[in-house]
Amino acid sequence: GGSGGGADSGSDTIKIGWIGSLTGDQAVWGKCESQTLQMLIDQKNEEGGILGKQIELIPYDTRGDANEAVNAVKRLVSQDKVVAILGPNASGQALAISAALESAKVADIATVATNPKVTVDDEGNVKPYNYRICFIDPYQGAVCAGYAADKLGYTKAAILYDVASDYSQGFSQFFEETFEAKGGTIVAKEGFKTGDVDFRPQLSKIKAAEPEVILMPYYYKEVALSANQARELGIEATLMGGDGWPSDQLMEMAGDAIEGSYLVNHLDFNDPEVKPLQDAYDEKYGSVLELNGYMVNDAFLLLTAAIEKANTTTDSDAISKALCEVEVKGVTGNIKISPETHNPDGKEAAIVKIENKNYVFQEKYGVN
Amino acid sequence: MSSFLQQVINGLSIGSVYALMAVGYSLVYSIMNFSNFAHGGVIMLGAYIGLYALSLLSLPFVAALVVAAFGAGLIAVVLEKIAYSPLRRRNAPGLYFIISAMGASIFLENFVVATIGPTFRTYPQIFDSKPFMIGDIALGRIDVLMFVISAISLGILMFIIEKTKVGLAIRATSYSAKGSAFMGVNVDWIIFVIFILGGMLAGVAGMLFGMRYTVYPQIGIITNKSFIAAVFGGLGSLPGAVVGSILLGLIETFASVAGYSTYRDLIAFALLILILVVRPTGLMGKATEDKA
Amino acid sequence: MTAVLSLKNVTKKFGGLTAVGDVSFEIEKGEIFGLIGPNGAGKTTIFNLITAVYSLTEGEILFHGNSLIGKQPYQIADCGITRTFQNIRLFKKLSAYENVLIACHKLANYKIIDTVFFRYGKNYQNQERKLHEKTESLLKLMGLWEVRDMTAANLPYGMQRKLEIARALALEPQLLLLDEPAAGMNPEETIHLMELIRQIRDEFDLTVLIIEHHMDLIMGLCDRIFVLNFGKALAQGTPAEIQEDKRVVEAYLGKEDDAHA
Amino acid sequence: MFSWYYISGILILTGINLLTVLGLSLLTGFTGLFSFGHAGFMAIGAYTAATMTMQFHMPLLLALLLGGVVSMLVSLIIGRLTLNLKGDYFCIATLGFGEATRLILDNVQYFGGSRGLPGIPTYENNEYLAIVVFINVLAIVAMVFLIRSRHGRNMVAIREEELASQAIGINVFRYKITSLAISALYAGVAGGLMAHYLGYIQPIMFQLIKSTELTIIVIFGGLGSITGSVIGAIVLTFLPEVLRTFFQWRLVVYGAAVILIMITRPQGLMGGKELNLKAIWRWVKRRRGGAENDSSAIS
Amino acid sequence: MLKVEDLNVYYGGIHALRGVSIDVEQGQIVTIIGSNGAGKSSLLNAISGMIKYNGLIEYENKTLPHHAHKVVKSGICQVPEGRVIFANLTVHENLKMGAYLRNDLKKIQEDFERVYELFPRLKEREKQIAGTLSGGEQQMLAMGRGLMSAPELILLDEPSLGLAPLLINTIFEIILEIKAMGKTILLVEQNAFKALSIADKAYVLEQGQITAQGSASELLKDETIQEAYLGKKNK
Ligand SMILES: Nc1ncnc2c1ncn2[C@@H]1O[C@H](COP(=O)(O)OP(=O)(O)OP(=O)(O)O)[C@@H](O)[C@H]1O
Ligand SMILES: Nc1ncnc2c1ncn2[C@@H]1O[C@H](COP(=O)(O)OP(=O)(O)OP(=O)(O)O)[C@@H](O)[C@H]1O
Ligand SMILES: [Mg+2]
Ligand SMILES: [Mg+2]
Repeated sequence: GGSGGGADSGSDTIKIGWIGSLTGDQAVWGKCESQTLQMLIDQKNEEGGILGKQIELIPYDTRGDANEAVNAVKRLVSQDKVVAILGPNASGQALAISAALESAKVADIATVATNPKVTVDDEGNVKPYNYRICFIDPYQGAVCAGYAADKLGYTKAAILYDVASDYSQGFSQFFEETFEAKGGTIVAKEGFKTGDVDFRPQLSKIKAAEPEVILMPYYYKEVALSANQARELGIEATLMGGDGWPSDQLMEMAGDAIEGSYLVNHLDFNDPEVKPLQDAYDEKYGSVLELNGYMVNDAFLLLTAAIEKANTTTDSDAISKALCEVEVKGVTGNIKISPETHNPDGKEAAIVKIENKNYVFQEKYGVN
Repeated sequence: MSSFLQQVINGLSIGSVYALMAVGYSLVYSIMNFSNFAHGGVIMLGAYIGLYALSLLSLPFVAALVVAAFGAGLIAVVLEKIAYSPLRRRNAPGLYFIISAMGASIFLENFVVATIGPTFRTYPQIFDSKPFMIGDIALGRIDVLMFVISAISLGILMFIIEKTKVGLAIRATSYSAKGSAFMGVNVDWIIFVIFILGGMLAGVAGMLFGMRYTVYPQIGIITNKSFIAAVFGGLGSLPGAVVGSILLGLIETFASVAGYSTYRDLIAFALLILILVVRPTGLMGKATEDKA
Repeated sequence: MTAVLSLKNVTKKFGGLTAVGDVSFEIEKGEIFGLIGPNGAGKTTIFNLITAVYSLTEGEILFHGNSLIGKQPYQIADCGITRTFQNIRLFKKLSAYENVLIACHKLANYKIIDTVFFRYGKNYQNQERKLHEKTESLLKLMGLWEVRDMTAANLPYGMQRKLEIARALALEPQLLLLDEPAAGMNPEETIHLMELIRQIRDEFDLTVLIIEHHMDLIMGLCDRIFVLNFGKALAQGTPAEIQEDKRVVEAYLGKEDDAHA
Repeated sequence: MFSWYYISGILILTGINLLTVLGLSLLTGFTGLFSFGHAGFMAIGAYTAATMTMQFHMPLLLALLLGGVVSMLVSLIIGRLTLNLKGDYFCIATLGFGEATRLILDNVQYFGGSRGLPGIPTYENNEYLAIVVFINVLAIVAMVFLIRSRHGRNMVAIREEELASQAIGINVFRYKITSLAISALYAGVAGGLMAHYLGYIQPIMFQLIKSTELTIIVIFGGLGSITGSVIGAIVLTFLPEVLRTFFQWRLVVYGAAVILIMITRPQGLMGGKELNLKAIWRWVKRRRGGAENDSSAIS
Repeated sequence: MLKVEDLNVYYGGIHALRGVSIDVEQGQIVTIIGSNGAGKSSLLNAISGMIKYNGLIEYENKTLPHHAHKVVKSGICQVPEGRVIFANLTVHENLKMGAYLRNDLKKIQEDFERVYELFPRLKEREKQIAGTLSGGEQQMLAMGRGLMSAPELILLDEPSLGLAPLLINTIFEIILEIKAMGKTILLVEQNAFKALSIADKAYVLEQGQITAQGSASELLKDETIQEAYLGKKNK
């Protein structure tokens, strides 16, 4: 095995690692993420690389498993000698790799790991080498609930969530808290388990509770299935969701069913500024960019800025420190990492409505 | 009341998905006496074959279903030749078959991920996606189709197994391949028949599943549920597989109705254990007193 | 002196079929007691009832005057009754040596904890040695020492039967049940086996209950014989009496048969 | 070419897998019972041990032991209910147990639900490796001692032929439950080790695929062989790492490798044989023309 | 009719048959006697194509195929040692399996009746699951099942095993009856005396080799054979 001449620190390339799911049920996102990153790196290399050095990407599959993520990180930091790592796209793996990152003093920028504890520990101390580019579950949940209550004026909400998914559980929990704080009631909260495909029993119950809005805090395959089944059962409530939704696939799978739904996203897909990225990806891989592609784009921008700022291609610790010192304008907004939380500061969520099978940007919306 | 009826229908239709998968699994189990964990993989491939038959070859529905059935049947047979038949020749115990089947299932799933890719795919719309409405109650069209097809395939299989000579030979072989060989049965042929039948069922199940839901490489995971359903009903008993599946569908549904949707599988498992404690061979499995 | 084993009105029904109906007999200590009868008469069923493989429909089985009802098969073995099986049930994939060694387990009493913490203790080592010695002596006794390392399933049929006997003896039983031990043996081997059984009885102070269809063996070996027919008692007596009994001849032995075989 | 930091991490994982596999080997390889629920026992051990060290600041070894014991107690209940089931019925029941355990953990917010439990104390790599090795050595020795005693042999007898085992006075049910309990103890301790290695646990880590992998290792190594289990755990933990550069083809190769080993060597790598000095000596002798019989699983 | 030449069978390292040659002629009863483990069953299994072998086996001047089901198709049926009945099927279904390769429904029906006539016990137990039959009943079933396939050459491996004395006589009568129908029989028996008394020709197999052969009546008188296989001098 090995990736060829790994340990040579005096080489002309600067090495960046990536970890994420290339297999397993998260592979859709992992694949897009790693491909986008490879594309960005190729572009950057054509432009001359960073600090005059070419960039080399070393991506490893974790199949969504925390143990594998730790192995992959250990291999990246000790053997491949990467200066920083991008990914993974799930909180579980991001949480498990902290210790390995710390002992090697290499930074990791998670893409869509939204669990707050990825970057801060239980006592609220920031973890020195864990960063993220996305907003966190409480934020997303709160935005979603706030928008539903304040802007859309709903008072009765139902939740259908994936018990076995950390993302889904976190999201729904914070939605529930905010929505109730704003005076709304959760009329039904039903769960399912990753891998399920039929939600009609839960939806029938939800229907009986007569909500105005149903939160669907999970990924788009389940969104499509549950939205279709909800409509089949004659449920007419508005559907809402988060950053698990945005995908062209969703339109294809559930176009009519999700018409008129709202979702919280990291950006506006129709923003002319993201067009070049979308086109480049489509041209290179012949498929549409998933959300993870946008996220990894910004993570990569942040990283290159930090490397340039630290002015080193070998000192991973310095690069890590520089991550908080730079500010870049990414496709998901202006990105400035807070030194206290290692989360992007003041990033506002984009509220998107689905109209005529299109993700129509409504407004930037933030809470607190 | 109408919501109760709606839930019964929901339960039945979930059950019929499990049933279609469980029958094929149970068929192989009843002959080979091992849990064919690769059955889910074949179902998944069946779903893809059906999808491509419809979208790339633009075949009409029925033709596509036939293609999916035969395609999956072929895959099942090839799988048998590669992964099981060498074991069979050595009279390896059931355990080894299970492991080989697991290897096959890992292989198939990831082979699809690596080649076709991990993306979800949807079937082109063939039937009106609007359900039949009986008053307030929605009855999905594909659900009805699945139910009917499960019933028909069960009927055909039962007829073959119980009434025909091949069926007799199948049952005999299931107990002792050696004994059947002594009687002039071409054991390889019997196994071929079993796997092609099981595979065809998987193909049909996969295609209908894909139409009802969606197509993705991890469809196989859902078949774990149908294995459990088969155990509910009694391993190796085909009617048992169907009864168990319907039962599981209803249990899952009414666990949600009772307000325990987050503990749904737990309730199903608890009932499974309960049933097995009372009837160690499932609802319709044969209980025989061992003779020394 | 109480009987070693007594069956009182023992009945076993399978659905509508009465495999054993109202059978009573007693076996005295040190006896070799024959159980014969046509195929399907219920002989093996009686063994299965004694060893609790089947549960009794009616009646009672006493061992040294104590009821065996409600006991599990392994508890029957604990009491001192062991058996061989008509359809051989050896530990097929293990060697002959291992088959016997396993069966010797009752001669040791160390606990699971001891195996881990007192492995090199004197007590443990002595007990293990005893098991191996016993195994060796049994295999030698049964003439299996030469084939001790062979996998049981690959042994010739006759040897498998002997191995079953060795395994049953390993528990140092008081009552040994043999179900057709000579099946598949030729007359020469049968006679040899007959002597062996007698020798075992004397050496181990055993009581033996034996089912056989080889009349030479039964008549030459048994002190008393019990004849079953259709699950019911047909006759009981010494070999000489049985051989003369018309009903037995008619139902089981056949007329011209005593000439040979 | 491989760095120690990386290798030692895999070695720790190997040790964790091995510990579970040893227990599972007793259950599957020696007693003939097939489990698809051992990830459940690992989970119970992991959550117990983690809670002990986090909430009650218990020393690591004690917490691990406690994790093992709790998992063992649960196994006694499960065993009581399911051990009378035959073959695949038992197997599916254990599958149900494993999934049910995960589902409960998903729902229990005290343990963080499906979001998992972060902040478990971790240890320096080499130090931890030493602990893992130490525990594994103990576990192997204990297991070998057990296997090579009358108790171990009785379990093998049950695997081979239940009725005959009964007939020679073996309390089949008691041995089965003992075997299950010991394997749950091992799995529980291994789960605790995993928790303190990762510093974070999440129910999804203990899903069916984990149980499956463990069983595959046992069979791969060879039923009824401790050596096989050790070799199997090492090979199959390292294999995905060696294949790491194959990206998404990795598991395709893994699946194919499993099939390949089953059809070419269905008895697994070791298949009832043990590798020890005596066996090696015999092998050497045979090579030199001596005609001695194979070494075997027990005695 | 059947010709075996220089047959060798190995089980791993064990050389179970060492260059065995036998000849069986149409309409004859040929018996093979030998002690435990001599290789008798191995010989029958080789003919049936159940195990691997080296050497030539010809049936009606054609080399026998090496697949069990093809051997049966060419008209040879074995009643195997240890019965190998289908324990999960009923008695009747077991017999039906015997006629698996036959399509002459009427004849099959007749044969059913004949088998039930030969073994009334089987008729009584028609619907019983075969696994619960007594040992002897299973032996009858195995024999009956063999007859149901209406073979030209029937290989019997210890057909009297576990049978009551009265039934043993019946079995041998049946064997003679089969012979009278013009069928050929290759018989392996522990009950060497009986076997030799009905056979035309006999072979003695010892440790995988043929050590004696000849007409059955000759062998019956042979002193060494009497001592080795008949147990005692004929009364
Ligand atoms: N579990 C069972 N279910 C139904 N019938 C049974 C069962 N066990 C035995 N029988 C029937 O009970 C009768 C007695 O059987 P058993 O095995 O005791 O006969 P046996 O005297 O040992 O005969 P053999 O000498 O042929 O071995 C037989 O007719 C058999 O078919
Ligand atoms: N599957 C096997 N593997 C290894 N050795 C075997 C196998 N089958 C038979 N043998 C050996 O081959 C030799 C011949 O066995 P076979 O069964 O042909 O003898 P047999 O004459 O039929 O004996 P019996 O009278 O006991 O039935 C024996 O030594 C036996 O141990
Ligand atoms: Mg009997
Ligand atoms: Mg033989």
